[in-house]
Amino acid sequence: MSDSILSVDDLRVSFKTDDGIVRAVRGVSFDVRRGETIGLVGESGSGKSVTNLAVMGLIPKPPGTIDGGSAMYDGRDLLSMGDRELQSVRGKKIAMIFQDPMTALNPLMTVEQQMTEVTRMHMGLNKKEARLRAAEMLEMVGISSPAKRLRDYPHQFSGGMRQRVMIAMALSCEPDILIADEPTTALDVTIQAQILDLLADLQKRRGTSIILITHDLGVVAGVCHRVMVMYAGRVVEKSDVHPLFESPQHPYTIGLLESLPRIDQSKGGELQAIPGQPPDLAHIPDGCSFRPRCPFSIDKCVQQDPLLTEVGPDRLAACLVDVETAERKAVEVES
Amino acid sequence: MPPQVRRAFLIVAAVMVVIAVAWASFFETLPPADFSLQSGTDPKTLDPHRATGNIESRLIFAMFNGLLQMLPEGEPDPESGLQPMTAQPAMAKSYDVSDSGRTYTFHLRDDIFWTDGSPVTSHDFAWSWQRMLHPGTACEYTFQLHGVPFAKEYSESTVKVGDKVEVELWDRPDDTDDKASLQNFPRGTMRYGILREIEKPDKPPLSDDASDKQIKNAEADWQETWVYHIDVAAENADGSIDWDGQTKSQTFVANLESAAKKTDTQRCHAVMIAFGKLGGLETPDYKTFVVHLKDAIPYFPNLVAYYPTFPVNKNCVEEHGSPLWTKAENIVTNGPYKLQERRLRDRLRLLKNEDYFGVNEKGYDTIDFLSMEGQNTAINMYETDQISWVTDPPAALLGELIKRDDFVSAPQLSIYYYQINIQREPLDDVRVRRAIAMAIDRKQIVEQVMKTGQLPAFTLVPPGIAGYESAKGPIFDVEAAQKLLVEAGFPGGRGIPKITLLYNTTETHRAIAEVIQQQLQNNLNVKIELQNMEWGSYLDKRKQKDYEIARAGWIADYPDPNTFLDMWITDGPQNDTNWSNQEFDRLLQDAGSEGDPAKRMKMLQAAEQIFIDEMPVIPIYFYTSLNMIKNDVEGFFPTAQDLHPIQLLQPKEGVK
Amino acid sequence: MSTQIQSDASANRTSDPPLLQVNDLRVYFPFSRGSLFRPEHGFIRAVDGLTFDIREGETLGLVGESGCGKSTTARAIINLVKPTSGQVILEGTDITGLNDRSMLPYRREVQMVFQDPFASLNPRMTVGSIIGEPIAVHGLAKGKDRKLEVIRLMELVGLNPRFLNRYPHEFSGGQRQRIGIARALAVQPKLILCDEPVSALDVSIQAQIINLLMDLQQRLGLSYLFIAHDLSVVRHIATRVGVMYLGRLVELGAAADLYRAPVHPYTEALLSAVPVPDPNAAAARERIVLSGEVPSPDKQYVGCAFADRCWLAEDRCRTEQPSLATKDHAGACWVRATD
Amino acid sequence: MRDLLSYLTQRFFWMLLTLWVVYTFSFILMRSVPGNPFSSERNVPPAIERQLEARYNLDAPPLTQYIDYLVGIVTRFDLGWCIRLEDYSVNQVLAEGLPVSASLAIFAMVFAIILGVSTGVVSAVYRGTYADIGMRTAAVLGIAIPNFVLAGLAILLFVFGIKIFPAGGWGTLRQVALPALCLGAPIAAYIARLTRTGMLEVLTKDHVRTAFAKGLPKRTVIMKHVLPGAMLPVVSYLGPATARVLTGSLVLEQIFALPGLGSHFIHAALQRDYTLATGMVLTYTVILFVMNTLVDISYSIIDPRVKLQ
Repeated sequence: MSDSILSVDDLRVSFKTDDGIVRAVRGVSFDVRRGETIGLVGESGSGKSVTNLAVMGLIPKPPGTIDGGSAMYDGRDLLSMGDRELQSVRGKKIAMIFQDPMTALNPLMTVEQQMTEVTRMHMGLNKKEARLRAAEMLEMVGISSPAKRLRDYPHQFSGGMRQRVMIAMALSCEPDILIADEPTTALDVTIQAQILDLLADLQKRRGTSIILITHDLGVVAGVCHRVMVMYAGRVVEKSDVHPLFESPQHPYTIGLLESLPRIDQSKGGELQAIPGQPPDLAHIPDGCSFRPRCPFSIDKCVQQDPLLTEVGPDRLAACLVDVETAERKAVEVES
Repeated sequence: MPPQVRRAFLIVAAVMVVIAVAWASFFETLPPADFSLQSGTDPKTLDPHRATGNIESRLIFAMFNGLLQMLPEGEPDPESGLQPMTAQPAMAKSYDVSDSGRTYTFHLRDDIFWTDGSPVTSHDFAWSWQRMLHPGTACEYTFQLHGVPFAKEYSESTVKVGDKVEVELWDRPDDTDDKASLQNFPRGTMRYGILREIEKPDKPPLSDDASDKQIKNAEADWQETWVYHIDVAAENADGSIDWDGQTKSQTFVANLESAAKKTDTQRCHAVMIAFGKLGGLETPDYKTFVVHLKDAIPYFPNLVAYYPTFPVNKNCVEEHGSPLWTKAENIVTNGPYKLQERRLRDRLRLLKNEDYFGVNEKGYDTIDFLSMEGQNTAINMYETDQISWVTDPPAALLGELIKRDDFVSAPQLSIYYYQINIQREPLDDVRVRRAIAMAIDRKQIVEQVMKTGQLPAFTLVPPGIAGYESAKGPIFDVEAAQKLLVEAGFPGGRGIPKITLLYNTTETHRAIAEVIQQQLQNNLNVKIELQNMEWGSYLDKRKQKDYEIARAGWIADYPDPNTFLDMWITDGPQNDTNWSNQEFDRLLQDAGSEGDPAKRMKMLQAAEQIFIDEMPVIPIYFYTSLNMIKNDVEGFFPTAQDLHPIQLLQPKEGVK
Repeated sequence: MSTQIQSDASANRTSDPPLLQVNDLRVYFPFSRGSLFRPEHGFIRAVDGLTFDIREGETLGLVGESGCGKSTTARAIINLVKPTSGQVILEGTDITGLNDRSMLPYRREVQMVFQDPFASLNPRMTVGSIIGEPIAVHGLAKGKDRKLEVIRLMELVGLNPRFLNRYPHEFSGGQRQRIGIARALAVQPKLILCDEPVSALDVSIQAQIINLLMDLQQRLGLSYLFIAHDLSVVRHIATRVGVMYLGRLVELGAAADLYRAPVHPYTEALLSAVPVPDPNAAAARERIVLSGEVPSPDKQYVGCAFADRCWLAEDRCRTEQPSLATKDHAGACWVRATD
Repeated sequence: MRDLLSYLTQRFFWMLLTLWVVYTFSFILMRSVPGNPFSSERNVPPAIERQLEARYNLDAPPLTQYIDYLVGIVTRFDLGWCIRLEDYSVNQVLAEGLPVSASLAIFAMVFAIILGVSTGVVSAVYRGTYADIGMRTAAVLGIAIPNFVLAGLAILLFVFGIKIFPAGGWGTLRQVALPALCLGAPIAAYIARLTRTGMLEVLTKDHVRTAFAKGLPKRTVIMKHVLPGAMLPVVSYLGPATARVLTGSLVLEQIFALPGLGSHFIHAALQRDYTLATGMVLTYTVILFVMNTLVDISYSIIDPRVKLQ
């Protein structure tokens, strides 16, 4: 696609563990378009964080290895870049914020030191300019008296404020892409709302593309343009946000939505829980990895591992069953 | 912490480290001395009247000079290689002995000076000897001069009614109402007179459970309240006392709180025998020093060649006080070498005293007495040529070292023995003591444990004293020992309780004790329990006679059998064995006043025979002296007392 | 103060006395900081005058942001922390002052399920002994009976009894939480204090545990104090809901009422901030974004603690502390309270 | 800054209290073990023993001794005369010995820190390589081998093998080098281990991932983001390390014939030199207290979350 800024193709990542090889990401492909927010949803262990760490070249090796695929950014493959080249992309073109702002900032350095080291390196600012820039960024993310707070240490900020600092730091080089890995999970709901608003607002103003990694479908519904649902290291469904919530196509997506208690709906007896446990990534069963928990599964699911297939305009799902009619799809998938 | 502080801290820390390292790299370096030796542990003191021990004596012999000094005379003994040493002229160029052997007249040299330039005179000796004897000096060797009339009474501070006494008034420069000055010299105003009465107030009651120490202190406190009634005599212009002239009655007391105190009682430090005024020591002129003795002491020349009788400089002592006068910047000495610098635990740098009458032109100009604790350190430094004389080679290496030609070993006038508390059963039976002594194979100990040429000891007095033949002690004889045990009622060792053997903790003592434990077990079926203690506790236990068998050792104070024998007289201060024998006491006393040396030696031998027959101690072996000396050093030879006059050492011809 | 009226009011509602009554519970933690010469002493008012009750068979949800004192409340109820003042009345007996021994029978009545199932299970004990331990402590069954009881409990919470001799680390998060629940159930309690029981679990597993808890409640007639920060979950499971802010209850009422028509502005803001998994609904909802963060509980407020962040705050809110009325559904707010 | 001042005052008072307790304790302890300072093989007549005791105030009742001596220390910093080393006052002994011990300790510590930290960092960064394994083995040995054994090996190697260092004595940089190495080596080994573990721990921290994500080069991340955090345990170890250096120097000063305080300590204790022993114990207490205070301050400066309490 012409307006895609990052395209990841068939990314595969595995880790060596005592239990065997854990195949954390098994052929993930997606595009990030300019100015959009793409949501990456999945439970813990679904491979959503690993995907993005791999793109950033932050997979610890060993034990991790990138078994294949590419991540094209600006005509270059991030996965085959050398350290030096990668450093010029990280933080400058693609920035990242993490789940726990308590630990993601260096407790021994002032906010100023941490913020200015990015801009001084990537933008070549001198000390003074970098400080001004940092203050400007703090102001932008809604921290009052920024010049003064620059001299503070992370522990002197509250959780929400720290996440603002992280965002300010990530955005200070005006990156093309911001990867937000569970940015609000550790925060209280009222603070979560503030941060999500802030992200949405910043994106509107600056046009940064955001990859939002989360397990919370509510968050996705609120801020994302497009959504990818991941399960066991694979993307199982990919869609614009509205159609996904209106008519989810993959049984796992359906299960997730139905298992959620809703604040805006009154109590309706039992939740529709997804039975069973997520698979052990070191021992993924043959066929569809969701099959053991799937209410729609058919014989074919045992033998065939479904690939993402078009199920509608700009919609893909990896399922052999037409969930609406609970019949086998007409579209034959090559085995 | 604001970030500026943190940055500043880093800088400050870095600067501090740099300063610290720079400071630590700054050394006050001394140029190397011409000759260095292992001195051993740091000397406790350089005051000849306070010092004890080998390390101190070596230094004092180098820095001070007595009336006489021990120097080599004659050819080395062909058998042992020992170089005979005799007391030869030093500060005194000659001396006369009266026919009775009780008066020694020393003629001092004219060319003898203190390092402050003043001449050494007979008054220096008289004053120094009195200082040495004064209880306040607390010299441990006062007994060496006990032969001089009233010296013993003076040093022990005992007086009785009718004595001619001296009174030191409470007006030393540092005296206060609360506390006596710690400096005994200069002394307060002296009064002399005849003691007429000692008025003792009632003794304050003491609780029954008072400790020894409390009893001792109470006794001493009580004595301070005694009021002395003295007829004070006038002092003549020449310093002599007009004992028979007009007197004035006066009372003195040490503690003014005393109940017996009169209105005109004067406070004094002590009332002691007027030793200085009773003619024991005479100084007819500056260069003549006369010593009167109660009895003839054949070995008296040896005593005045020993360092406790060496003179110290009165001005120096009185000006700086004790112990400050011994500081390198203060000390005034009269020996072949003088102290240039003293660094604690590092070294004493001695400089050749060019004004010394007998200066050895070829001798070393500077000598370092290096303080070092480790035996291995010394040998390491010796091997790397940092020092030239090792005085205490490591026991573990002796087996190797003994084969080398720079290793000098010789029998020494000292003995290693086990002493017995003869009040403990079954050791109260002399047969048991002798049985034990006879069941110990000394040969095995010296050959397998010590390995450095020590001699098995069967008697108390080591060989090597001219004119003396030791008594015969029981030799190693298991059968005879077993027979003795049968006689004593312990056939086959049956009935003998476990006997405890006490020693202070060192590797060698343990090894010896273990061998003996084994031998007694095998030979007599006597069970020994080993008990080791660190030095202080061990001494305490020994002194309180709370032991059964204890290891001990003795080094001759002077080359005469007496030094080994007189410690065992009844109630002698070193006699911790409870052993007492009147015949022995009498023989020693008679020998003390015997003018004929040969007869005297016979009497001493008889005493030793009694001693060894009674066996309150079991001799184990006679020590050997062990030294390593570089081959390029001349003037070093083995001697029985391990004395090596430092002024005789010099580089070999052609060696620089 | 509404304390004594509260208990009267609850007595009016049902003939039976409530299972658990909490009266004016306070838990203050003293702190001292500053220097030797200028010491600062004070209290962290973790729980500051809490009054509520739990009736048999109901679930009282307790919601609020981190640091509001929800967990401390639960811990104070079972005496894991000592209450500074107030009463905890279990079936008519005040258990606050009891020592460990006299507490024992009540420990059986009230059990706790924790947030982090892994941290609360001894890693060196098998599942069987973890579940069997409270049975042994309370002397409920021995030997084979105990084993049978453990097996029954495992089946009850949906664990395969085959796993009896496995260790906690061999289980997934959801299964561990089941073990925790089985352990709580082992002594047949009447009340279970659930402290964030599902917040560490994945979404799909979370639903399983909620279903299990609700199922058990029906079958065993349990009462729950359900503490969570996830308002959606609480809405689903709770009969009544209390909202806490800085150690105080700011609103208490039946779940349906409270979610439909919150009284306290804080509740309102909290509810509006919860994301909804429906883009259309999300777009349609009006979100009240609160400024600032939850202040530290070491400060003592004269007026309403929420006044600083409240868009409705009046002068009175800053000078006088509002109290919780004794109605079925009430909020502690000067502006909204309409009585 | 005011925090720091009040902290220092507070620590100072604590130190005084500790010193008083230490003084009291050592006073009682020393007098309750058998033997007395004047024990020697040759028994001393009572009159002389009493004179000796009077010289050191030992004839006074224990309480008077306790108070008099304490008053002397407090009002005049006068620790009295050594009993066994009688030409010296305790103050003079300290004045002569302390600089030597301090200088040795400084070299040992600086050496230990530089060597320990650098090998620790290298070992952590190149984890799993031969360099790492070699360093870890060396560290284990360094920690396990006692000082005196190490000194023996060092002497064999550097004194008799390649003859670059003298066997003992004091006065030149070359003479201090070997003992400082032996004294510092076990501490260097421990610091290396602490640094390595600290580095590895910090490397797994989220903020390090943040730093990498910011595009910082590895070296910058290691030096700026990992090392300071990894230094925290090292800094806290400096307190115990000082104690270790002090105790270690007891042995090494003896082996290398250094005129430091170390052997005084042993002698004072063994010979019942009450005054010297007390002086030594008090000095060591002060040193340890000061060092621990410095460590606390450093720690709180490095880690802004820590408040001086």
